[in-house]
Amino acid sequence: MTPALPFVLIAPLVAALLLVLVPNWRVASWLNVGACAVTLAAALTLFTAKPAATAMLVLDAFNVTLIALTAFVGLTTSVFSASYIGHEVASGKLNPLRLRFYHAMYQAFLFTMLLALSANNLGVLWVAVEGATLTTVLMVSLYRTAASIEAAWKYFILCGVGIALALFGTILIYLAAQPVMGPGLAAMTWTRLLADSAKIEPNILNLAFVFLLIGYGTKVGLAPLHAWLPDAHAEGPTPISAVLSGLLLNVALYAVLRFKMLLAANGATMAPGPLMMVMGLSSLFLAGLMLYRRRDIKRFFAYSSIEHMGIIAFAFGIGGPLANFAGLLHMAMHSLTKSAIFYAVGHAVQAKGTQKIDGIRGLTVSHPALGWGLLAGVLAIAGLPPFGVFMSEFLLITNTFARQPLLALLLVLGILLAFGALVLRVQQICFGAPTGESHPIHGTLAPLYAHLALVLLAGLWLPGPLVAWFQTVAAMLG
Amino acid sequence: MIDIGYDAAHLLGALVLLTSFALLYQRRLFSLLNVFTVQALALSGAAAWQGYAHDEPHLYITAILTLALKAIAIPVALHRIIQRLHIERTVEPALGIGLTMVAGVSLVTLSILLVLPVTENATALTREDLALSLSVVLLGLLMMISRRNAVSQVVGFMSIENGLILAAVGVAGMPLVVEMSIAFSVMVAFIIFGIFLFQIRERFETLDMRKIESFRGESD
Amino acid sequence: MIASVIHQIVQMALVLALAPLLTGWVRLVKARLLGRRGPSLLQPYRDLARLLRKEVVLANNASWLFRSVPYVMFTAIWLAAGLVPVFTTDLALAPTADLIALIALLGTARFFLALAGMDTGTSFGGIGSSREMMIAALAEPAMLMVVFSVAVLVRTTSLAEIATYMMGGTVGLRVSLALALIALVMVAIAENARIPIDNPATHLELTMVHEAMVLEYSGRHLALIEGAAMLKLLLYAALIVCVFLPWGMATPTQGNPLIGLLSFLAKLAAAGTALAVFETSIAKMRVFRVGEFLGGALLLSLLGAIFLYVSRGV
Amino acid sequence: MGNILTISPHAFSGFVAVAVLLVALLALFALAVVGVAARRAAWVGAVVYGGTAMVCAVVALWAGFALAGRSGAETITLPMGLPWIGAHLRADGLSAFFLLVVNFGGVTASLFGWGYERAQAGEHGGGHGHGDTGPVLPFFPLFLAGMSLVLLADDAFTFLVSWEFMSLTSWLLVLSTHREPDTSEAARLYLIMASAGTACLLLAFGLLASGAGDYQFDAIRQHAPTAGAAAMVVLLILLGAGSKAGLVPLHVWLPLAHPAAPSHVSALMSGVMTKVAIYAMIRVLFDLLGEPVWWWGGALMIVGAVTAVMGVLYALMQDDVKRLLACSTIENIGVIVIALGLALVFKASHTPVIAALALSAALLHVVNHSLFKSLLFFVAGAILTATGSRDLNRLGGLIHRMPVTAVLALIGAAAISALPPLNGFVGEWLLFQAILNAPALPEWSLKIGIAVVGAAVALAAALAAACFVRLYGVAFLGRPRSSEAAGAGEVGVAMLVGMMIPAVLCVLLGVLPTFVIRLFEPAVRAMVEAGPFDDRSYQPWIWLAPTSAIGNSYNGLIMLAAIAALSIPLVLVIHRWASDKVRWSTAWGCGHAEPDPTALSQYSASSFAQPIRRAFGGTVFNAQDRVEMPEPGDTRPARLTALWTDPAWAYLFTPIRRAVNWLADHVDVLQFLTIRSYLTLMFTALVVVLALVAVVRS
Repeated sequence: MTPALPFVLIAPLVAALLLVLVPNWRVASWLNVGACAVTLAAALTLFTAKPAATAMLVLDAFNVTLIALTAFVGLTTSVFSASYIGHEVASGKLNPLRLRFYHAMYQAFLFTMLLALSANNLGVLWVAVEGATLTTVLMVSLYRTAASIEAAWKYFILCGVGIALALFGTILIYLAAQPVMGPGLAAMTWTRLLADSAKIEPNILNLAFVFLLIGYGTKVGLAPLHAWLPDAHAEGPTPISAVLSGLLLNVALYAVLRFKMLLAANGATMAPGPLMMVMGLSSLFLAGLMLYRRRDIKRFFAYSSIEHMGIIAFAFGIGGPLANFAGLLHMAMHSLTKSAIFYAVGHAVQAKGTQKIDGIRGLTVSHPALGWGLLAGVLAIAGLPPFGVFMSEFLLITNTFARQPLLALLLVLGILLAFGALVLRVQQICFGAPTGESHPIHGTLAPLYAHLALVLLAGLWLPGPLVAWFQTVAAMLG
Repeated sequence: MIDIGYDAAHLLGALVLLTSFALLYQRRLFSLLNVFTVQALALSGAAAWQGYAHDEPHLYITAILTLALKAIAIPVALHRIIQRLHIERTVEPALGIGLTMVAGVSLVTLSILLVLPVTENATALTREDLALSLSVVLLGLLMMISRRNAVSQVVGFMSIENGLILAAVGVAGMPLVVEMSIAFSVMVAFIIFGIFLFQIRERFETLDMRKIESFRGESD
Repeated sequence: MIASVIHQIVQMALVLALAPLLTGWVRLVKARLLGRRGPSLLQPYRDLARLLRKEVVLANNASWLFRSVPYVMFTAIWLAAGLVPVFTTDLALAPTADLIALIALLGTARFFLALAGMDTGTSFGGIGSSREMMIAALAEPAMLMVVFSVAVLVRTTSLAEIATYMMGGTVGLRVSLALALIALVMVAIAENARIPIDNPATHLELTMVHEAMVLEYSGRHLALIEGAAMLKLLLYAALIVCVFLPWGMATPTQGNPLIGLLSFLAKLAAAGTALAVFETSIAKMRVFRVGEFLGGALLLSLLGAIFLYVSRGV
Repeated sequence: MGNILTISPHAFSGFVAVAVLLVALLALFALAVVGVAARRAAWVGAVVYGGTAMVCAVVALWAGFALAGRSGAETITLPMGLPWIGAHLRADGLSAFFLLVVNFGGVTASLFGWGYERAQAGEHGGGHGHGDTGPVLPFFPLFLAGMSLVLLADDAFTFLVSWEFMSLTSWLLVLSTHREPDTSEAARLYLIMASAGTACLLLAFGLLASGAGDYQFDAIRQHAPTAGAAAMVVLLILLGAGSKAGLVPLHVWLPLAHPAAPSHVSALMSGVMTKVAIYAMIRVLFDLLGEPVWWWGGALMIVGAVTAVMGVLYALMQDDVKRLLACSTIENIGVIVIALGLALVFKASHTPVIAALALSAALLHVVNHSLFKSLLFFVAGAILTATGSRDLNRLGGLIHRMPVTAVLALIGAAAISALPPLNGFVGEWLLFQAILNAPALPEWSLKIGIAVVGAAVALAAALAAACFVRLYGVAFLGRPRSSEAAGAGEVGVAMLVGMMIPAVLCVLLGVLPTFVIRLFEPAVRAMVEAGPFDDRSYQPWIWLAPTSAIGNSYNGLIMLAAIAALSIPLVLVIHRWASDKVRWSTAWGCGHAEPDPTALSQYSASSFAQPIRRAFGGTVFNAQDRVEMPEPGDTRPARLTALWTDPAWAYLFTPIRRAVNWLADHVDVLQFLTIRSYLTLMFTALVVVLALVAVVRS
C-alpha cells in the first residue's frame, strides 16, 4: 500500500484536531485551506499509484476520480468559505468560537467522506457515512436559528433512520457472504465479496440491496426519501450547502453503486435497475415541480440537486455501458457545477442581504462578474452546451430512447419541466433592473470560475485516462 | 449443548421482539421506558449468550455496552428529561393502538415471509434471529411514526438499533459489531443532546413535533 | 424569329389600340340594353385624350411613388396584355413569361396601385387599397387554380402552347374545364371592378373599391390609370378567349395571322356583349359579400382541378 | 452556365478547406473574447463588427467557390466532443450552400449592426426609450459561429452541441434588451421552446444512432432504420427542427423573441437561423434517413400549408413592425417546407428531376427569404432608430423623411410579395412548376392534396402582398401619425450600406436567378441524385427553363428590359406631347373643412386589415371588432377595438402552462409536512419495496 492513500485520510484528520486548538478564525480559515491543499496534493498522487487493496482500504478506477474530486471541491470550497465567513462574522451571524468548531468539523467531514470513498470494508464504509452525517448535522445547525436547528433535527432523524436501515443491509450482506467465505473480515471486504459474488445466495443480496438502497438512498436524496435535503441546504452556511450537494450526495450514491456492482457480479439476483429508475424518475418529477414554487434561492438549488440525483439514479438504473458512463460523468459534472452555483449564491446572498429570490434581481447589472458566473453555472446545470452536463444528458437520453422509448420520453419531460423553472428563476435573478440593497462582494470568485472552467473543458474534451476509468466502472456496473 | 444454545438464543430473541410489541402498546412514557429497559436487558443477554456460545469474547463488550447504556444510562437520562421538561406522562398516539398492533403483526409476517425462504442454507439460529431482528427493526420504525412525542420517538429509534445489534450478534463471527454499536450509541447520545439543546434554547416549549414543524424557510 | 418579333410589336400596338374600343363597346351595348342611345364607340378615346391634355393636381404630401405608379401600372398591364396570344401564338416574348408570370405582373400593378391609394393619406385611398387587396387575396388563388387545371391537362403553363394544344381539339369537353371557365370569368369580373363586385361608374365613396384608390388622380395620371383599366379588361377577355376558344388563331407552323385577328375581333365583340348583358341583369353586392363570391370562385376552380382526376385519369 | 465560376476543385483539398473554416470559427470566438475584454473601449464595436463581417465574408467566399468548383465532401475529425468518437466536421455541397447563406447574412448584419449600435448608443441622451442594453458584442460572433458549426457538424453530438449553442447565444442576444418589459417573457419562452426542440432532436438522433451509439452521420447513413423508427424520426424532426423554424403550432415563441432582440440580431434570427432549421430537416430527411416514403412529404406539405396561411394571417393582425416581419417569416418557412415536402414525394416516387425542381425552389426561397427578410428587419431597425417606435400606428409619411430607406424598403416589400421581376417571384414560380407536376404521382391523395396545397400557397402569396402593402403604406406613405414620425431623419451610412447590399441582390437574383440555382445545383444533386435542369448545355444561362418535361420558361432579365423599353418611352412621349403641368393642392377630404382632417383620420394599420380580419379572422382567430359608440352629444370619441386570439395559445400552450401550475401547487404540499409524515413516507417506501421483493420471489 503506498503511503499516499493513508496520507489522504490522515491529513484532514490531523487538521481537524489542530483546528480545534486554533482560536483565531482568520488563521484557522487559511489553515483550513492549507490542509485541503495538502490533501488534494496527496490525492493527485493517487492517479499514478496502483496500490493493492487491503482489508480496510481500496483504490480502484471507481473511487480514484471521486477521491480527487472530493479533495478538489474540498479545497475550492475552503477557499470560498474563507472569503465567506468573514462577512458572516462581520454581520454577527457567527462568533469565533463557533467558527473554531466549524473549521474542525469541516476537516472531519472531509475525512469521513474520503474514508467512505476509500473504504474496502463495508463496516468502515458505514461508519464513515454515519460520521459524515453527524458532522454535517452539526454544521447545518451552526447558525443556531430556529429554522436551522429544525432543519438539522429533521436531517438527523431522517438520515439516522436511513443509516440504521443501511446497517441492517450491511449485516445482511455479511450474513449472505459468511457461509461462502467463512466468518471474519473477508465476508465484509468489498474486493473479496466482488471476487466470489457469484457464489453468494442471491435472495439475501436482494433483501440487503433493498435496505441499502433505501438507507443510503436517503442520503442521496432520492424521492420520497429527500425531505431532509432542501432544508439542510437552505439553513446551513453556504459552504456546507456546496459540499453537501457537491460531495455528500455523491458519496452516498457511491455506496449504493458499490452494492449494485455486487448484484451485477452475482448475476442471479433481481435486477436493481427498475427500482432505481422509478426512484430516479420520481425524484426528477418531484424536484421539477417543486422548483416552480420555491422562494428561497438556496432551497431552489437544493431541489435542483434532487433533480440531478434523480437523473443519475435513472442512468445507473437503466444501465449499459453508455448510460453508466453518462451517470458517472453526470456525477462529476453535477458536483462541480452545483458547488460552483452555491459559491455564487453565497456571494449573491451576502451582496443582496437576502435569501429570497424576489430580493435578488439584475445581478448581471449590479455585480457583473458574479451575475454572469451564476448564469453560466445555472445554464451548465440546466444541461446547455458547451458544458459537461450536456454531454452526459446527451448520452443518457439518446441511449435510453433507442432502448426504452417511453422511459426516455418521461425522462425528457422531467428534464424540460425542471428546465422551465430554472430558466424562469435565472432570468429573474440575473436580468432586469436591480432591486433592493446591493453591497460589494467580499473575497474571490476564483473557485466559482475554476469550477466553471473545468465543466466547460469537460464539455469539450475529456482526458483519456478519465474516460478509461469511467468505462471500466461502467462495465462493472453492468 | 447446541440445542440449549439454540433455545436460549431463540428465547432471548423472542423476548426482544415481544418487548418491542409491548413498546407499541404503551401509552405512558414511564412504562415505555421500563419496557425499553427490559428489551435492552434481553438484548445484552442475547449478546452475552452468543459470545459464550460461539466463544467470541468481543460480543461480551457489546453486551456490557448495551447493559450500561441502554438498560441504565439512557432510561435514567430520559426519566430526568421527562421530569425536567414537565412532559405530560401519557402520550396520545398518532395511530390508534389497535391499528398499530395490526400493522405490527402484519410487519412481522412480512419479515418472516421475506427472511425464511431466502436463508435455506443459513443455520436455523441465524435464520430465526434474522427474522426476529428484521421484525424488531420494522416495529421500531412503526413506533417512530405512530408517536408524536420526541421521547417515544427516541425510544423507537433505539429499538431499531436493538434490532440491528440483535442481527449483528446473531450472525456468527460478524466483525466490527462493537465499533458499530459504539458509533450508534454516539448517535443516540446526539439525539438526547439534541433534545436537551432544544430545551436549553427554549425555542420549543414542548417536544411535540407539531410545534417544531411549524415553520419552514418558505414563508415570505 | 423576325416574324415573331414583328408579331410581338403588332400585338403590343394592337392591344393598346383595341382596349378603349372594347370598353366603349361594352358601354354602348349596356346603354342600348337599358334603352338609351349611349355614347359613341370612340368616346373612351376622347376621354383619354382630354385627360392627357389636362394638368395634374397633386395632394400636398403626395410622394414620388404616387407620381410614378401610373406609369409602372400601365406598363405592367400593357406588357401582360402583350403576352397573351390574340391573333398568333408566334410571339417573341412568349417564352419569357408564362401564365403564372402574367398573373404576377397583374399582381405588381395591383400592388403599386394599392400603395398609391395609401400615399395621399386620405381615408378613401385606404378604403380602396384594403378592399382591393382583400379581393385580390381571393382572386389570385382562384386564378392560379384555373391555371392548375388547365396546365395539368395541357402539361404546360405557357400560353402559346396552351392555345396550340387547345386548338388541337384533343381535349374535348371537360367538366373541369367548364368549372375553370366559370371561375375564371368570376375572377375577371372581380379583377376588373365590374358589377356585381364594384361599379366602374360609381362615385359613392363607401361602395367603391377601385375608384376609391384612384380618387386623388387627375390629368395624365388618371388617363394612364383609366387606360390600364381598359387594357386589363381586354387582357382578361383575350385570356379567356385564348385558353378556352383559341380557334382561328395562327401558330408558327400554320394559320394566317390576319384570319386570327379577324376571329379575335369577333370573339372580343361577343365577349363584350356577354359582359354587358351580365352587368345589366344583376345588381351590385355589398363589399363584404365579395369574399363569399370569390371564395365561391376559388372553390369552383379547386373543384375543377380535382375533377381532372375524376373525369378522365390524367 | 454553372461553370462560369468554375475554379479547380484541387484548390480545396479536404483538410485545408475545413481547416480554413475552423480558423474562421476560432477567429469568431476570438472576437467574442475581444468583445468581453475591451467592452469599455470606444473602438470595440468597430473591431468586433468589422472583424465578424470580414470573417463571414471569407467563409461565404469559400462556400461560394466550393460550390462553384463542385468540390466534393471534405471531412476533418477533431479530438474533442464524445471521447470515443471525436468531433466530426464535414463540408459538402449542402452545408456549403447554407454556409453561404448564413455567413452572407452575417456580413450584412455586422455592417448594419455596427451603425445600428452606434445610433442606439447615440440615442441615450435623446431618450427614444431604449435604455442601456446588455452586452451584444460577445454573443454576436458566437451566434454566427454556432450556426456555421451546425452546418459543418458530421456527428450527432457535435450537431446538437452547436445547435443548442446557437439557441443559447441567440437567447443571450435577445436578453440584451432585458430592461424592456416584454423581453423576459419572450426570452424565457424562446429558450424553453428551443430546448424542447433540441430534446426532440436528441430523441431522433437516439433512434438513428441505435442503442450501439453510432453517432457519426456516416454510421447513421449505413444502417437504415425500420419503417416505424423512420416514421418516429420524421415526426421528431418536424417537432424539433420545426419548433426552431417556427412551424405552426410551435411558432408561438417566434413573434415574441425575434422582435425582442436588437434589429440586426432579429434579422439574423429570422432570416438566417430559421434556415439552419431548414438545413436540419433537409440533412435528416433527405440524407440520413435513406429512402423516403411518400407520406413524409405529405406530412411536410400539410404542416407547411397550414404554417404558410396562418403565418401570413398572423402577420396581417400585427401592428408592431418587427412582430409583423417575424410572423411573415413563419409564412415563408411554411412555403419552404411545402417545397421540401414536394421534393420528398417526388423523390419517393422516383421522379428525381421534379424532386430536384422542388428542392431548388426550396433552396432558392431560402436564399431569397434570407435576403429580403434581413433587408426588412434592417428597415425596421432604421425606423426604430429614426422614430424610436415600432408601432405602425405611430408611423407614416417616412418616404419623405427617409428617402433612401424608403426605396430599399419598397424593394424588400415588393420582393417578399413575390412580384416580378424580383427574386421572390422566381422562387414561387419554381414552386408552382413543381406543383403542376402533381399528376405524375401515383398516390391519388397526393394528386388532389397537392392541388389544395397549391391553392394555399397562392392564398399565402396574395395575403403576403396585402400584408406588405399594409406595412409599407402605413409606415412610409400617408401622413405622419406621431411627432416622432414627423421628426424622423435618414439613418447613417453603415446602416444604409447594410440595407443596400441585400436590396441590390434581391433585384439581381430576380433578374438572373439561374446563376444561384446553378450554384447550388451540387447540393441538390447530392440530395436527390438529379439537377433541376436537363443537361441542355446550349441553354443560355439567362433563361430559367427547367425540365423539358414542361416547356415552361421564365426570363426576368428580358421582362425587366421589356418593362424599361415600354415605360421609358411612355414617360417621354406623355411628357413631351401631352401635358407635364403639375399643381399642388390639399387632398380631397370628402367635405372635411379646411384645414384637412388630422393624420389620425387616415386608414390605420388595423383598419387596413379589417376586411381580411373579417373574411378570415372570424373562424381562425375568433376575431371580434368591438365598437364603443358614445351617446349622441357625447364628446368622447367612438373607439373600435379589434380582439383576436391565437389558437395555438388557446388550445395548446395555455393548457400546458395551467397543468404545470396546477401540479406545482399540489405537489408543493410535500415541502410542508411533519417529520413524522416524512418518516412515514420512508417507512411506506421500504415496506412497499420489501413487499414487492416478497411478491416477485413467490
